[in-house]
Amino acid sequence: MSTFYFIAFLSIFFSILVISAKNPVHSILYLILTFFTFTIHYILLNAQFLAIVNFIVYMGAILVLFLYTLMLINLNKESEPVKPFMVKVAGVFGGGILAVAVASSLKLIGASNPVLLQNPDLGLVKNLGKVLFNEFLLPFEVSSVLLLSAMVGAVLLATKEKEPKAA
Amino acid sequence: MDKYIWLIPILPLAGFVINGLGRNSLSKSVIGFIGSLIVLVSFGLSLAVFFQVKSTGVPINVNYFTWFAVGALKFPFAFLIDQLSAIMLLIITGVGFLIHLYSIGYMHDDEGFGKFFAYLNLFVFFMLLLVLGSNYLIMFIGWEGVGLCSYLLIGFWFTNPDYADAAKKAFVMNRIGDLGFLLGIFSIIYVFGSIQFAEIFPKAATMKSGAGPLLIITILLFIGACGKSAQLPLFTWLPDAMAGPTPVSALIHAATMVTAGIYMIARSNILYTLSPFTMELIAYIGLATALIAALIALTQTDIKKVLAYSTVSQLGYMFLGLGVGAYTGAFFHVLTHAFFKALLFLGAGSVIHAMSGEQDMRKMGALKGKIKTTFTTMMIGTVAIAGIPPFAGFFSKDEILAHAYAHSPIFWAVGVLTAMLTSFYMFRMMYLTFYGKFRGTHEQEHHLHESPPTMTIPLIVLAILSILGGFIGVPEVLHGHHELAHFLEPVFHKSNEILGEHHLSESLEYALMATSVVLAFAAMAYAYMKYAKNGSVPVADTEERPALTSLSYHKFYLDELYDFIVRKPLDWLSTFFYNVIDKLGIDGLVNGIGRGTIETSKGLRLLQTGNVGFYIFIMVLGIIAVLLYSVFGLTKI
Amino acid sequence: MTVSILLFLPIVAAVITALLKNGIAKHAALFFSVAQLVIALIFLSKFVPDASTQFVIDVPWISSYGIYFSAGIDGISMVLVLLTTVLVPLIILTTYQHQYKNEGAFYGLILFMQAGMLVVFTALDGFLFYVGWEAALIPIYFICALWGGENRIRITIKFFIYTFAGSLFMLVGIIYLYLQSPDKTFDIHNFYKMTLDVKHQSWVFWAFFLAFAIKMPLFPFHTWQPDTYTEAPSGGTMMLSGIMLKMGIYGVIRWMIPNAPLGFFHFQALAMILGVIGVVYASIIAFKQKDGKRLVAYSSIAHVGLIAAGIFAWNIAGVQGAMIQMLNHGINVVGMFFIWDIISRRLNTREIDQLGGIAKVAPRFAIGFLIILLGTVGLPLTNGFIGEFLLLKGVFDFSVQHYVNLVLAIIAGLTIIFGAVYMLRMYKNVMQGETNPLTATFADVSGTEKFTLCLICVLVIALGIYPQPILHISEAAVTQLVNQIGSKFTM
Amino acid sequence: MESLTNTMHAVPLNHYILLSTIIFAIGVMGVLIRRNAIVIFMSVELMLNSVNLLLTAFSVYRGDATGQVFVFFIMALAAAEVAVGLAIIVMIYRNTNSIDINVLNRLKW
Amino acid sequence: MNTIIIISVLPIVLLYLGLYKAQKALLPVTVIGLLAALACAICQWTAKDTAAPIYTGMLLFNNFSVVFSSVTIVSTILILLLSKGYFERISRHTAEYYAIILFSLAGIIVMVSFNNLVMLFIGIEIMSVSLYILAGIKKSDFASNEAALKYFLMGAFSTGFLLFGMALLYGSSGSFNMDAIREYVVNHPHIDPMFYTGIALLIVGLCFKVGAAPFHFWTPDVYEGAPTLITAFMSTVVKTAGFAAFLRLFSACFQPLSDFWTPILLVITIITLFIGNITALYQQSFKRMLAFSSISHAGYLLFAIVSLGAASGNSVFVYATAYSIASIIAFGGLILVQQQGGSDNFESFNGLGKRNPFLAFVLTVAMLSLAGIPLTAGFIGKFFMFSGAVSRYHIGLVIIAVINAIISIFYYFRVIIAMYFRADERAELTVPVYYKVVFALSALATILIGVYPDLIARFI
Repeated sequence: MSTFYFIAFLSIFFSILVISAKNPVHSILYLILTFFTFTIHYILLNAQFLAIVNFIVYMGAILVLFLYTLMLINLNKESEPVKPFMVKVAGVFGGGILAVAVASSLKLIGASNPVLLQNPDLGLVKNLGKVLFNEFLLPFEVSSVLLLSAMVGAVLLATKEKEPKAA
Repeated sequence: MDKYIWLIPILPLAGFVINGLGRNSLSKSVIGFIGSLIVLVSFGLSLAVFFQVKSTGVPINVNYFTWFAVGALKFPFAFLIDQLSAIMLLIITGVGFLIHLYSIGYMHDDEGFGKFFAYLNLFVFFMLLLVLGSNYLIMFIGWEGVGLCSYLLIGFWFTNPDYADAAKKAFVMNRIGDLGFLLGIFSIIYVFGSIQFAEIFPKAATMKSGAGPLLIITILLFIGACGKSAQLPLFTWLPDAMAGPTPVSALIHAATMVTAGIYMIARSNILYTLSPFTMELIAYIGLATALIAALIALTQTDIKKVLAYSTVSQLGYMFLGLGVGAYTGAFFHVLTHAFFKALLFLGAGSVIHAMSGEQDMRKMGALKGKIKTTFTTMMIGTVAIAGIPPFAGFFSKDEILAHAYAHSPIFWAVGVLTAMLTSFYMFRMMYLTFYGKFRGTHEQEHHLHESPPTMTIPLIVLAILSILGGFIGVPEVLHGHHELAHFLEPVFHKSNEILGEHHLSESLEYALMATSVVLAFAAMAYAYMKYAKNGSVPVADTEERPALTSLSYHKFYLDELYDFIVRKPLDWLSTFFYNVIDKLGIDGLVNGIGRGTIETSKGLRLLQTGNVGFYIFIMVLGIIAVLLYSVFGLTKI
Repeated sequence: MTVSILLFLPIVAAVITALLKNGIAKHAALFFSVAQLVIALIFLSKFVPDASTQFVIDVPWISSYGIYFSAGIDGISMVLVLLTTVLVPLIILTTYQHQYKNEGAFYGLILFMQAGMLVVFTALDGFLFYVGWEAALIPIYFICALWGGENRIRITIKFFIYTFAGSLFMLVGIIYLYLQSPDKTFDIHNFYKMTLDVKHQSWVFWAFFLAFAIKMPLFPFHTWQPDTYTEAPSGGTMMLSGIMLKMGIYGVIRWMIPNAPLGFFHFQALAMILGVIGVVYASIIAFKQKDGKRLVAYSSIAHVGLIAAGIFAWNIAGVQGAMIQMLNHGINVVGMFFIWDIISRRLNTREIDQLGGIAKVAPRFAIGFLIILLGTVGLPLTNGFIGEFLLLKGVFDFSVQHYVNLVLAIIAGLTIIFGAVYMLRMYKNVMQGETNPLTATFADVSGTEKFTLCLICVLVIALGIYPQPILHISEAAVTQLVNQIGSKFTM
Repeated sequence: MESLTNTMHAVPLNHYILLSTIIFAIGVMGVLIRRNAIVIFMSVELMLNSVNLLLTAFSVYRGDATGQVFVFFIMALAAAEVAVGLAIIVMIYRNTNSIDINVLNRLKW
Repeated sequence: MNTIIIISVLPIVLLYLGLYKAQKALLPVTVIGLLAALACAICQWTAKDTAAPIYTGMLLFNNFSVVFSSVTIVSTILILLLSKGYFERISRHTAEYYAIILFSLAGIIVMVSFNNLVMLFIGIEIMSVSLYILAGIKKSDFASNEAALKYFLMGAFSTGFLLFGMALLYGSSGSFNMDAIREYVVNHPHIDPMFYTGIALLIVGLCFKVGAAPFHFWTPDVYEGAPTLITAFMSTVVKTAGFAAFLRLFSACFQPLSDFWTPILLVITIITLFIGNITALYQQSFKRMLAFSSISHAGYLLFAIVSLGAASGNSVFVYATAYSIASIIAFGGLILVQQQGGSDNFESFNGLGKRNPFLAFVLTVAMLSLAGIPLTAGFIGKFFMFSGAVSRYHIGLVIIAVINAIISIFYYFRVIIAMYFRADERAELTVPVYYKVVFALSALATILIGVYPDLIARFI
């Protein structure tokens, strides 16, 4: 039980570092750490498949992509102009109130049932695969459209090209 | 005879149409001929009708068609000829014919000759409609119609802006009265459910004296009469109306139209008899008008203005008569006044004609020998109006004064005073014009000439009528039979019954007559001394006058007063409403809403700063608001 | 034979006219409008003057909302159909001297507008009524904005937005009635049968009142009107003042009062007072107007105020007076604007103070002017009188019955004095007096102008001498309507 | 594995929700206070991940696998979004030599 | 279902065509493919509307879906017809552009026929991701870049909320399936507070997608910055789809809880109306004005959801159709003016009435329709919306809407005023045949629907 709270603390701690680090590269590194704590959460929840996917897709692919981009455009220094202090305060305040508002609207103050693992196999690849390829086959296939579109688009936008003759 | 009654008004209308359409194509003589002849034929028909009424004693009622109907209420186009309207018919067509005849000569050189006759015919038509109508609405058509003709004829020489103004003033002042009349009609419809005389009067006769509805009706109708018959406070248009050609002044502003108010009240006599308060009011107004107009007339220098104020004063007299219940007397005065005032105006026209258009008496004098017929006939008219027996004016005036005395000696006293003043200013006019030295230019002197026969014949006819006219109403005191009173008895029967005979002893009546006659002679003598003997002439406009004279000369500054309390404020209000309330206020508000929206737009679009951070911040605020609603709103659900 | 012929012919005519070339278009438009008049007269000859609705067409239109294309003519509609079909050819005639650029479009729009107005006057379905209402507005906006004066853009957009605003509120009112109606249709007879309580009727009343008050226009919703009338081309002004404002008045009679009688009676006094204030207020403003068209515009506000007051009095005299006065005001105001059109076309000015003495050089014109003027001030035996008489009588009866005694009637009656004041002042300054260099060369009317002017004058006098046939057309319908509402909700 | 799952047993669902909420809010704060587009984008990723965690917790709590499947789809989306987003950022950088969002204010008012 | 398949496969075909340089074939193939998709969609229409969910409850292709699929497909076809020669000016990769637009359309078809929140989510994301790309396809244009990044950042941000909301719904109801959620709402006396918060966050997410205030800020900037043709696509097809999804979700699942969410939407509607209309008033650019006007139309469309009822689907359909057609004309005109006049300010429309009477006429019809003047489709749409709102006694809301309709007249008429009443000496614009066809069809449809709305008003 205390493991959860420890990891939760780490998650929060690192995520705060993500948004407060001056150097974007540090941000990414903190983000990787945050995501790592998430992976631990998944494992705690016995969602093994997600833990793995999170590890591979997020930490492995997505964040590396971030890092790569950052390097590509050579922004790995503390060059970001900072927002005015008041804006920051307002931002933090806004975020804080948002959290409070969500929390209170969810009536989270009172006690609630603990999360019990009713089916230990729930998060296993086999089980999920069944659900995914039975019930969720259609969305799965349709997601391909999403990825395809993103792929085409990313290529389209990121490539340098010579302008055709001016319109 | 009943079958042809419609011809009486239609003939002049036909004359109007013919003369109007042919004003440029027909020759002047043809136009004059048609115009006059048509009225003459009407006169003939009127005579026939008159005698029929006289012999049978039964009013003629003819119904033509329903003019319009609304709900249960019908407004028939119908004529009623009783004793009252029969006499009026005679006055209108008779005097009308004479004046038409006169106009042929008077207007001969005017380029608007055809137009003039057309208007005159149209006037006769409307006037006939006024008296023929068997209900208030037809009367109102004529009422407004004569107002229109008056407007057209006063403004006949419209290129002169003053004349055009006078015309406008006449129309507007008449309209003020007309509003009263109109509201009176509505009240009558409301109270009696009809506008037919034949239905209203019997119903009214059963009502209590002094009943509220009657009071309102009579006052409203009286306002109408005030406008049309130039009573205080609506009389100022009449003197200005002298801007029109002189025959117009004679016909419209002396003999016929201005007496419409008296006709109307006489017609509705039963309503008034049952409304003593209104009667009292009429008497006071009439008396005040008579006195004030007479005072103004004392110092006027324009020959037509003198006559105009005299007309106002005489009309006041007639109202006094109505007010004290002397319906017959008032109507008698209408009749005689039609004769001598028409005569005087036509005579004045003849003078002006002779003087090549000059109207200022200060520029005249010593015309006695030059234009003899005119002088003689005018003198007859003057004597008649001054109330010197046995001329027409004496009898009618006397009857009114006798009733006034019976009502209240003070009325009588003021009446006699007015009569004295009348005598004075009329003779003043005569002496200034015909006696003394000639004060005009040589040019004018050279052109002095008597008018052509078409003009003098009407003068002579009217002069004869002015002499003899009084004898149809010789009172019993003077051993007469008062034919007129007997003839009109059916009309005023009810009223006379209610009012009762006035009881003055014979000796008292003689004394009253004697007093007024003596005073009239005295005034005449004074005028003679002052103007004929001493040859005194009113001072020129540039010179100072004594205060009282000046007050009279300037008509008690009534025009200025009206200007100050009515016209100026209205004009100011007009500008104020337009510039301040309409443009600044209402429109400003409307435009302000539009402008405000655009200003808001200017401000609101700045919200779109282009900064993503800001956008997201506002979004977050929105989300927080929604969530807060969820927190607090949920408690209610 | 149903009324649809009358409604669709002008649309077809509008399309055809719009496609024609300059020079032909105006003749075509005249031809079509006269044809329209003939058809209307045929309807009139077959019309039985009882309270029933005749020549009805009733076909489903938008079935999911219970909307029918439902129109017909009863006595009240007949008068207005006559008004429209008589005035449109007359207005086209008055514009004959103008050489509008893109003539086809101009006359096409006028004919299209006619269609819209006829729909308004015959509609028996709330939705159809609203559609016609707006369909008439669009063309007039374009007419004013395309062929208008200098400030036309600003002023016409204001006019459009203002009147559109009112009508949208009316739309809400109509929808509300529809949703309350028992069998969910927009049928007017269905609306009549409903009995909402005072509160809801008051809302409905205000929704309609705004639309109609702006359209008429009633004080204090009138400020768009003088500007628009002044800026619009004369044909547009005539369409606006001659026919279009009657849409508002008609709406009051047909839609506002019967649909929300309790609401109306609740605010009757207020409405009445607004009408009467309008009469005096606009008249007084008219005193000092310098621009002739603007003066006529204000006089129109005054007249309409009186008409409105007569209707608000809601008795037979008042409503019948309004009916006939609508027709007469249409003729007179078209005549007045025609007069000013002639003057401004010749002299390029409408400043009253710059004119004078025209009667001397143009006597025929002067006679025409005078006759129309007399009609406008309501002299007996001209058309204006009957209307004013009945209206004032209506107001009088109301004011006597409602414990204000004569006050309202007297104030409303001031119109006959004030009307004379400003009209005669205008006549004097324009026509009388001596000529000046500007007016000395004024050519008298001739040809088409003369013909048109004569036609107007004949109408002015003919309707003044014998108005009964017109009154007779609407009498039964008005009586039934007034009695029905009055008896159901006597207070 | 068994011990791990056991430790979790006592954690109330609310605490998971609270944790997700906090992380989500931190993501929002990040978006609000930073000007670097990439960092903002990362904050968004943080938000998405908090949702993932939430969904997983619900899924386990209810013993229903669909929540976890949904997470899978969210990851797919995230991948697609990152590809497109980074492409856009690169494109911007090419044109402006900056990825500061405050520079992007040509379009306004 | 075939519709989705066709529209998903079609872009791949196009990409291959692009690969083999068959540029000329792109547009015809696209249009034919879309027509086939349209035909498939229409075949699914049934008079009684008894379609059952398919694919284990993922999709429900009922009449609602048919109708909205059809209108979005038709709008897309019309917009693509305007693209003749448009993309070539931007770059050589025309095939990709068509492909991405079609991908986006595929997402939209999913959005209007979802029966599971997963499908809704995926549909929205396919659409959005494609749009992020499309907004930025003018790569060298700063405005386009800016639009893309703004849209992307804010879109991703809002997706977070959408997902959070969905997660909460799942947490409380235990399923993503709409039938299950409805079951939960109807049968549970005590609804978890989490569920309410979920609805609130879903409202936020969806309002962002449809551009309702205060989540509308991206709209003007993105619309202005994106290539005009893409803006046309966004403001018509995308907006229609957004509302269809919005309506579908709320009418299917949340109707019983309307006491909770109606006030939120009511306030949002009012703010949206005012922001959209008032801000549009002072714009100098026609394109930006259209962007704000699209916000205000979002406000009117929200009426259908605020006053949710049996007629809402039809109302949204008619309104969206009317709005789409009119917008297509407006954007088409804008493209021509922009390309040949060089500016998108109101001034560049000056004198158009004289130079290009046909163009001016159809633009006038479009503006009248947008302003909601009778005898145009826009009026019918507004009428349906107002009727719906009045039937729910939202009289105050309707009055506010009326005030806004009045304000809107002003800026729509500015175009008309510029075209007809302001003179300008510019060269006549050449209107390609494709454009003429689109304009004529759209104007005709606008008037036809305006005169006889029963044509389309009875499909749902």
